[in-house]
Amino acid sequence: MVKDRVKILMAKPGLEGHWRGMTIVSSALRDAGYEVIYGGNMLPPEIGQTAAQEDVDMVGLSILSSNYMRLVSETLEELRKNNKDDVTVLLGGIIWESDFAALKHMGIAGIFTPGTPLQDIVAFVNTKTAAQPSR
Amino acid sequence: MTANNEDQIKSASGIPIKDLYIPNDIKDIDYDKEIGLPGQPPFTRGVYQTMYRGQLWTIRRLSGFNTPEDTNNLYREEYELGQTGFSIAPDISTASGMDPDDPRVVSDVGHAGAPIYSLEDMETVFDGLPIERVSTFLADRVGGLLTPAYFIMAQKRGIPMDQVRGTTANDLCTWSSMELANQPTPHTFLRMSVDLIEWCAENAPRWYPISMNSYNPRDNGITAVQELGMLMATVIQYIEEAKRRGRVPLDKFVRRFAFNMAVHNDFFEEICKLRAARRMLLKIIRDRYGIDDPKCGQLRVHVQSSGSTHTHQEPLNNLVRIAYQVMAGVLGGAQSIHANGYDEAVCLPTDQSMLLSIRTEQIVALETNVTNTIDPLGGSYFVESLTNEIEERAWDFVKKIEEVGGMAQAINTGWIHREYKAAIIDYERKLRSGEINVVGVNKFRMEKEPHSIPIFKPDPKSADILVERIKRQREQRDNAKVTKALQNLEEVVRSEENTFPAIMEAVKAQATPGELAAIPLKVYGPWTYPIGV
Amino acid sequence: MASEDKVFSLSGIPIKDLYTPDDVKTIDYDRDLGLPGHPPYTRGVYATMYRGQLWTIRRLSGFNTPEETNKLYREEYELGQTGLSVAPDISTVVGMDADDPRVSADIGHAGVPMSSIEDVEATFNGIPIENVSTYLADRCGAVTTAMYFVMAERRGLDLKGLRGTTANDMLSFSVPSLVNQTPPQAYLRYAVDFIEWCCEHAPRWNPVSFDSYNSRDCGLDAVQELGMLLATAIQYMEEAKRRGRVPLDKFVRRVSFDTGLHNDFFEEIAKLRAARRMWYKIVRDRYGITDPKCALFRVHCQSSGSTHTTQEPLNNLIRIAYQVMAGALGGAQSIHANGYDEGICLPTEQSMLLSIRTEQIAALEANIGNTIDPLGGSYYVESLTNELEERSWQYVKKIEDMGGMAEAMSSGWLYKEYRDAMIEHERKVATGELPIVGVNRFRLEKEPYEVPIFRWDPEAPYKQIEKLKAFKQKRDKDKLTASLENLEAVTRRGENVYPAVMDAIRCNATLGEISDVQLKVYGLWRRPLAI
Amino acid sequence: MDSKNVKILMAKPGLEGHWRGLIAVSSAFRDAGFEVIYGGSMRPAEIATTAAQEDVDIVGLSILCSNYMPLTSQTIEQLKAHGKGDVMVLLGGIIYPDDFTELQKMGVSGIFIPGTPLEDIVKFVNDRIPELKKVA
Repeated sequence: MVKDRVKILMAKPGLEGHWRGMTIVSSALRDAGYEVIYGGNMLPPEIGQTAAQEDVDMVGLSILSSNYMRLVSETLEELRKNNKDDVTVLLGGIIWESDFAALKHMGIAGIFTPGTPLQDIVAFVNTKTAAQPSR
Repeated sequence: MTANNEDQIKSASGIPIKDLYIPNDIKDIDYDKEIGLPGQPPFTRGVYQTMYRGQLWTIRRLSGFNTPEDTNNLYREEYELGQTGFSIAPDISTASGMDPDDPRVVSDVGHAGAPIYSLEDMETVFDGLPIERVSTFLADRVGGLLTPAYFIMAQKRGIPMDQVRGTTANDLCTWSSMELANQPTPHTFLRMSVDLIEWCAENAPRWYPISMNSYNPRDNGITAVQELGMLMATVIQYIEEAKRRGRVPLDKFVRRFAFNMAVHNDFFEEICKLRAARRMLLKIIRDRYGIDDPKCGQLRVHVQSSGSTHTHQEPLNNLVRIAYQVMAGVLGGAQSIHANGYDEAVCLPTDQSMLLSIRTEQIVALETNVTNTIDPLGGSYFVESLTNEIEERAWDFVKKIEEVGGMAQAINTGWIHREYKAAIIDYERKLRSGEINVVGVNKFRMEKEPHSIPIFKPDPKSADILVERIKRQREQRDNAKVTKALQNLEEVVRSEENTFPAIMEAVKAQATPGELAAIPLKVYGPWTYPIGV
Repeated sequence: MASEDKVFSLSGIPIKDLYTPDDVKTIDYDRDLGLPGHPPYTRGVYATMYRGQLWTIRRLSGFNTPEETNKLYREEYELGQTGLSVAPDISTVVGMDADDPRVSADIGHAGVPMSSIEDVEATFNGIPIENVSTYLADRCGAVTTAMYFVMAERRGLDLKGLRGTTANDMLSFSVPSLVNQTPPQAYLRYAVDFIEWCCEHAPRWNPVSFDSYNSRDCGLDAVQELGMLLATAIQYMEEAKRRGRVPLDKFVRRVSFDTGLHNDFFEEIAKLRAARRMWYKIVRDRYGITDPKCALFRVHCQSSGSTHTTQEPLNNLIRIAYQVMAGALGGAQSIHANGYDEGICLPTEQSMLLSIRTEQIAALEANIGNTIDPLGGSYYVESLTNELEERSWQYVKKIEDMGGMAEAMSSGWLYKEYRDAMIEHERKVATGELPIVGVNRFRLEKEPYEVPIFRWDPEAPYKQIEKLKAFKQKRDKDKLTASLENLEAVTRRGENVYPAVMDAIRCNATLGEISDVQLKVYGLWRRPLAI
Repeated sequence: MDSKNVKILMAKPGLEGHWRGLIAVSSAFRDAGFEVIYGGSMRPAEIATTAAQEDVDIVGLSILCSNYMPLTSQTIEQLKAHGKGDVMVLLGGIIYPDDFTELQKMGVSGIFIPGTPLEDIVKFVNDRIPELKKVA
């Protein structure tokens, strides 16, 4: 699948406003050739709707506050409701290692904590993209 | 300009601190003469021209524990973590000159340091480590086994003696500040350590054969001023002894003096102490002894955060104290720094605290940008005034020591120990009255310890391993050779000759630390430690 | 003599290998430095500085529920903390009530939820607010402050004696809250309304704290931080001047500031010294205010969260220690040491205690408060102070040239600055140009140790929602509606809205209800974020 | 019996050389009126011999190294062997809380970690003067 056909929605499902991480990851993905929709702060239903309307391939979530378990599960639920449960969902932010397994079980494909080099995130997305069927 | 009140605010050394320092306070300073450029006399701003822009200080932690093998693992880890120099803390029996199977020491083997009782142990400690690339600090006892063993190891590895880099710390000041069993008298001590300096001046020109060390004295409660005075009096004592003997030209003798000081809590006082120390050494070398080679007057100093400032209560607070002390060392222009483990008032450092010590130095070096320029505080009205004030007071203390006959005599008569004792009692009084603040101890003390930390426990089996090992070594060695080497050593000690070659020979012949230590004690008798109540 | 081979401060200022008397020979001591407590205040705003009074140890804190936050404040008070500092939770920051369906997952995160006066009262239960100085990280419009004031009225206290500070600053709120916001021009209006009101009714309250902390954490350097901070202050003064309702000197007298403390030790010290001189020049030269009290750059500093690493969290304790010391050597009036674990979770009790201990050790053991401005006269520090000042003036000018801070926000320029700074930061981290110990230098494969983790209470939101619903039930509906209608009318008429805000709070209006009125009048503003 | 009739031997049974705490506590005892024999660095057997010869009431040990368990137990054994099993033994230094119980079982009456105010140590002994063997 060609990179510039891959659409990624980047969003913060909570209200918390630390958008530094989301901004730099979005820039890095765009620079790597992806089409990035920068959603900013969106509530889980909005993320589900936008993902469906824009027919994105991936959703990148950024959460810097400790309520990520609940927000992730609500977002995934909304994606399912909008028939977008096939998208790859990535999560960045302050995530405790003890929750990694549970998040992956929920359906998160990749988890990135602060200090992860941007090229590692891009490389991860590249691998996931390559694995997705061409369309 | 303004009326400066001096209402009872004093530095930790009791220097009255004004509320404000202004240009007037430094108007008498002649920049070129008293401050100057870094790398140029009087070295106030640093001993090297480029200082940390050229090379960072060495991150060097005094360490060692359990067995030579465990110590080797630790050193390898430290090397991987980015440590750039090694520093051997010997265990107590090594420092006391007793063999591990000596009934007096059994419980001390492998505690508080690395047990090194033979050349084999030394080789185990440095197994796989590139001693040609790093320098090593040996906290050796006078006439001890560490320095000869290190030299012999280097020779065996094919490193020429003139390339071996490191330091032997066996100065009067430190040694007499601790009560160790089995010690020679101060004058024996002086003689044997001067022997090593003479020998190295001729044979190991890149080795620092002595490290004038005021770290341990400082931890006995004395002030920065006393620390500095004692240190300089020690320098004078050594030079006087070399001069008396007249065997080695003085400029050659003093060229490789290293220094080791404490960094205590009072931030600016510690910075100024290091700046004043550089100027004082130069004055001693240049003005008092007429040695013009500026290399001889460079005070290259290793500093260590003061263990006595660490609290047993809330041990993580020590991480903050150590961070500030390390910063003071850096702003003071130290060449090498040991950040203590935050848990050293509780136990030997754990892996975690060791890592944090190194991290502390790395963060200062790489993240705070304080190394961007040389002597960043130079010119500060306060710092320059305080540097002068400390220097002046430290000279007074030097004079006091000279009046009692110099450092060796001051130790011999117990004069120094009376100073220590007075300092200890004064400190306790100030702690009680709240004149000194110790957070978590006499200020904001909690009823219950608020957090727990990981604890290091030494391996009780170490002693057995080492006792077995030395027994085996004694059985396997050529005992006739040992006896001969020790007899030779005794003869040399009784003569005026330099003792170091004979010690090297004895170590090569696998004499044990106890056997080595016994000889000066036999010749000169033991020393009774001059402290009491 | 001095080479400048590629050594720069964090703000890109070339740093020479050595500074000597030559570097400071153009400095006129009386004109450029002066005595502490005297113009141009380079050496400190007070004549006695820490010899007279140490900086205030003040930690921004709050979590879960008002009740639990109250417990925390009481503990902090007993541990020797001399000022309280309220971090609102996310729902409060964005101006939504706890029972708003959009916020439920965010209640009690990163701060204390304060939807109603009942929450404020629970937060300060048993704390003698007449004896403490409270900082409220309240957004423009100061609705939480109104609740605090009404609480004081209900306790029978005179507002004229109340001490504290309301953030009320548009710069800091340009960063964290992305949703439910009014446009910058509305921010400015509410902010200045509040200031005007305080001049008359709460004269000991600091009605604004210009705050560059959050902006700095977006990756700005010290020069940009200082430039934006002062440009924001100028924007407020221009607005007050335009209105002409309150004499400018009365407004300026109680202005305070809030900045970050970043890693570059001497640059941060020089930044605070330069800031004092710049503020003095703004007040005296630009606005002709001669009252010396107005020219005091009184500053609260906080260690920069963006310097903390998730890796090896105890390393942050060391970073924070140095940042705190830079604040103290720079002459800050109040300092917040972050929790070392804030890169991982909300501060635990352990990390909170260590934050306070860090400041206490700097003050009581390292003796850095023994003399005033101990670095004054240092060739390096004085040169760097001058250099920072000069570069910051240029940055202020750049902002003014585009129409001032409110315009810089509306046009999206500010967000482009943030974005560029962030991307530049990442580039430097990736190339290793900016070393971060344990992250891009000496990184370990495995985390070497664990630290205790603070766990947020997942039940907290439900408790809050229930409580708020019950509170809303109890109110006098008619009085409430009338007060909100009055607020809307006043807002539309352009009068000072604050008396109407206070009235609405007296009628038990909630934060969300008041912010709905604001949005109704001014419309929703979506941040012009750039990627 | 009051403090001036009480004899205390203060010693470091290990080889480690940190005597700061020992001096500080010894001085405090002396100032409080006790008769203090400052032994300094002494091996367990020497401590016991001195304790017997001087007929002391209390032995104060200071150990700053992690070998306090064997050193304390050896010293107490030696005291028993010299007929001084009845003296009160105090221990100061870096002692881990996990070991307190076992040390007390061994016969240590008081344990004092760094940061203990000197007056607390003196008070501890003063409060126990009636329990000392000469009274009993």
